[in-house]
Amino acid sequence: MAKRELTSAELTLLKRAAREVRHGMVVNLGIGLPQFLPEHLPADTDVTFHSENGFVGMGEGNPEGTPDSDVIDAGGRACRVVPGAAFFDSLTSFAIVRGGNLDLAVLGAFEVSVSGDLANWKIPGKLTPGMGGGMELAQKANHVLVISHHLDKRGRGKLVPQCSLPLTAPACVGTLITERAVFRRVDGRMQLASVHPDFDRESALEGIDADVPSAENLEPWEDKS
Amino acid sequence: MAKRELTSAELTLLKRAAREVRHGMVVNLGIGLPQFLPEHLPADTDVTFHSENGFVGMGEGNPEGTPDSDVIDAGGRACRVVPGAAFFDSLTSFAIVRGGNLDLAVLGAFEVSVSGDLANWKIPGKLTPGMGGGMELAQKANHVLVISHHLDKRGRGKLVPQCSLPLTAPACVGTLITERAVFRRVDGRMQLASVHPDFDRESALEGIDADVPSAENLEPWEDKS
Amino acid sequence: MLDRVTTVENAVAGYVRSGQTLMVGGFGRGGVPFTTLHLIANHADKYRDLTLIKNDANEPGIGIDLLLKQGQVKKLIATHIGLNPEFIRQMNDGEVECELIPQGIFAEKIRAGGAGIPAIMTDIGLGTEVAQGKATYELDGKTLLIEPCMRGDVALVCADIADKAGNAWWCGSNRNMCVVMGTACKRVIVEAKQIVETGRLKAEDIHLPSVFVDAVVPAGPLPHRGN
Amino acid sequence: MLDRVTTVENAVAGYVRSGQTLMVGGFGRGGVPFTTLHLIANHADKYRDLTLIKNDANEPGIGIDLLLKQGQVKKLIATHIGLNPEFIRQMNDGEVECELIPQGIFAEKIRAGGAGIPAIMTDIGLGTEVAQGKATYELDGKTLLIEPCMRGDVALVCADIADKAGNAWWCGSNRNMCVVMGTACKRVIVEAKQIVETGRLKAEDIHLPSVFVDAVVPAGPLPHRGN
Repeated sequence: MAKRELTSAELTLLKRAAREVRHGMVVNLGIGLPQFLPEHLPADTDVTFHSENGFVGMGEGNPEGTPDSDVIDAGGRACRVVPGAAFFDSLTSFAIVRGGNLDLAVLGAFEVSVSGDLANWKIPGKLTPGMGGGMELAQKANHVLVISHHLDKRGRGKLVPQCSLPLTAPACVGTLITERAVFRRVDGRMQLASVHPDFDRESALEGIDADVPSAENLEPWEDKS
Repeated sequence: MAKRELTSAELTLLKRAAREVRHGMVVNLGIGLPQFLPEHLPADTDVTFHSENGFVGMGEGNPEGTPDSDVIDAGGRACRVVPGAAFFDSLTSFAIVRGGNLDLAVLGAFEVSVSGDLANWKIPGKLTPGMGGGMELAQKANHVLVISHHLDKRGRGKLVPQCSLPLTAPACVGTLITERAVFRRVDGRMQLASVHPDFDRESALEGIDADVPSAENLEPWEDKS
Repeated sequence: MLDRVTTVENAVAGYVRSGQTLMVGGFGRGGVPFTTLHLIANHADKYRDLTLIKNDANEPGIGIDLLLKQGQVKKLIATHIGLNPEFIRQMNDGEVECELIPQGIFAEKIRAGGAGIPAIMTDIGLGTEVAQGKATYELDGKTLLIEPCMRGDVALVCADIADKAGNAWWCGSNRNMCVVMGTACKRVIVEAKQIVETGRLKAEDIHLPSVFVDAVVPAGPLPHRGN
Repeated sequence: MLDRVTTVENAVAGYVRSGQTLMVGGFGRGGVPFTTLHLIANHADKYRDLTLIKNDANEPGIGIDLLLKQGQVKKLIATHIGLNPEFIRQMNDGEVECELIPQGIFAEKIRAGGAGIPAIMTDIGLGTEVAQGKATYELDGKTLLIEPCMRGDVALVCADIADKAGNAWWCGSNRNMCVVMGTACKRVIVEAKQIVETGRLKAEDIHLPSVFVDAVVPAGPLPHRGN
């Protein structure tokens, strides 16, 4: 869907994230890493992709397209649609999101707090592109899955005690998946839910300057099959 | 458009009402007498009729139609559409009305008060069909034209000091046309604006138990042409 | 895309329960899910205490009148009931509760429910009995009525064409309240006069996208036409 | 139906004035009225102090960026400006005022303006800086933001097909904000890639009905494509 070489860490977290997507779901993919998710889904998983600029049934990227093509995704890239796709306007697009018909939003993040707050739209003075549809996706998708590298360039984990950046939405992240671990919000608090076989609990919490409890029973990383 | 024999009084008031319709207007016709208006318009008057159940560009009645036909008017009668008609849902239909895109609503009335209040939807204990789209048409059309017999069966005029019946909307009627006279709301008060040549001012105010001023210059009843 | 085609029996048994709020499409006869309503009326013991949200009360003997006259309905929320004198009598005698709402606001309250808008403000009905008892808000010096959104448990609508995934299209004036109701309920049953392969409807021309729809069922003959 | 076809010169000269609020369609490049914007940019002295309501700020060198860089715009109301780093600089330097609104609420505020709804209530943005300074209302124990409607003087949109009366249809993802903007302004100029005889568009499939439209003008070649 998107064009660039993925690192092995990215491949790892994308494969794990693909396991969160269930047959029949309506899914919105944020710009960036989430756009690589479709190629990691099992072939028999029927997922309907929502593009907030105005359609459901988004298919593959259109290599013959240009930014002037009649079908572009929310990031401005030409793409295709699958049979059964429907085009609509921005009203219907966000009615789907706010009305509870978007099963899953897969988003990137600058910070996720231990209470599930998400900051991914603004770095004051540095990055001020506007929230676009991000606040609604974060606040209203039935489940919000954040995928991200475990550590940022300065070695800090994405999971923080409290977001220092402006929030996209409070208490919205249901699941955070990195190349090392899966965290899930349970009773309003993120907890460690699964650890990649190459890591132990300690390294799954590396760079996280907060008290993160572990689930009573960790989920296996890989499918049993 | 509708099927029944019109009385000569009805023909008179319809012909006069047709003069209020201008080229290019978007017009909604209430159920009953207003539905006979189109056949009295000059052939070169391009008017777009709005049907609040979901289209603009309503044409003639469809004699081959039934109540199960795919195109019915708001009264449930099969009708045709003209080239350039557009079908939409109830939301868009009333967005047109409330948003200021309906130039004229032609309605019937039980009572019109001297301040332009309209009562045409309910007679408590006797007639309780619900307001349908009537309140929005009365309140939000850019101009509300009421057409009506001058006197009711008990010899009372439609124009009353104060409505005794539940209001459809307050201070909404712009023009009232009967077979005897035209009344217009000026500075919040209905005044006599034109008198049919067969009547004098006194009979134009017959049955009206209220002080109705006359316009400084009465309009001619007929077109000059 | 999922294939959402099933039988009306399965769809109703799967989604409809006593005590629910049902939104029912239609204005006049167009858009009315006659087949689905007929089934619910044929199981009057099973589906009771319903709240119906429908533009009108249909005519006597068809559509929701079947449910009304059998006592399956505790409340009807509508805009106009003038074509059903029998229901007007029921309402005036207090047999069934009836709430009447101006038609465009009726549609907007449903849209708000579907679009995740908890309430809208409007001046429609100010100075009339419609405003009585309603909360108000002063905005820029003007008094406005607060109209909370409406949502339902199940939407029942009749489309002219649906594809197997549930994308739906309406002919002429049949669309009316059907699309907006299809956005505002937990479950949506689209009864379709014609069911086509997914992908056959032009993607730009779809009125109700499949993501809102749970079941597509074939419309049967119109009971009141005797065919 | 009236024939509303005219030239872009006539339409702009007839309806657009300095100091107005213009709603401009488009998300990315689809739906952007490049021809109309180009004309307005070519008369930078004539059309100034504009408030633009547009989803994004276009890319540098095309669309509304032409107006932004020439100082014709005093304020932009948008949802996302990430593709125009030059405008971000203008905004951060205080050269142009910019108000950012969550995308769906941006659309809803415009819809409310077009549909005669003075305000809506929403929970979108609660707990974020979007909520700062906004009026709130308690509904059923929940705090909601009050979002007043937005209206404009003139809407400029680009449709794929329009008929001579002004009925318009959009291809693919080009529709975006165009339809709703076309309902919310005093005047509406539809720039169309193709203009057909009135009656050629299927009445059920029209996205923006002609009653909202004041002028239909032919879209020229895309300036940024060099054709």
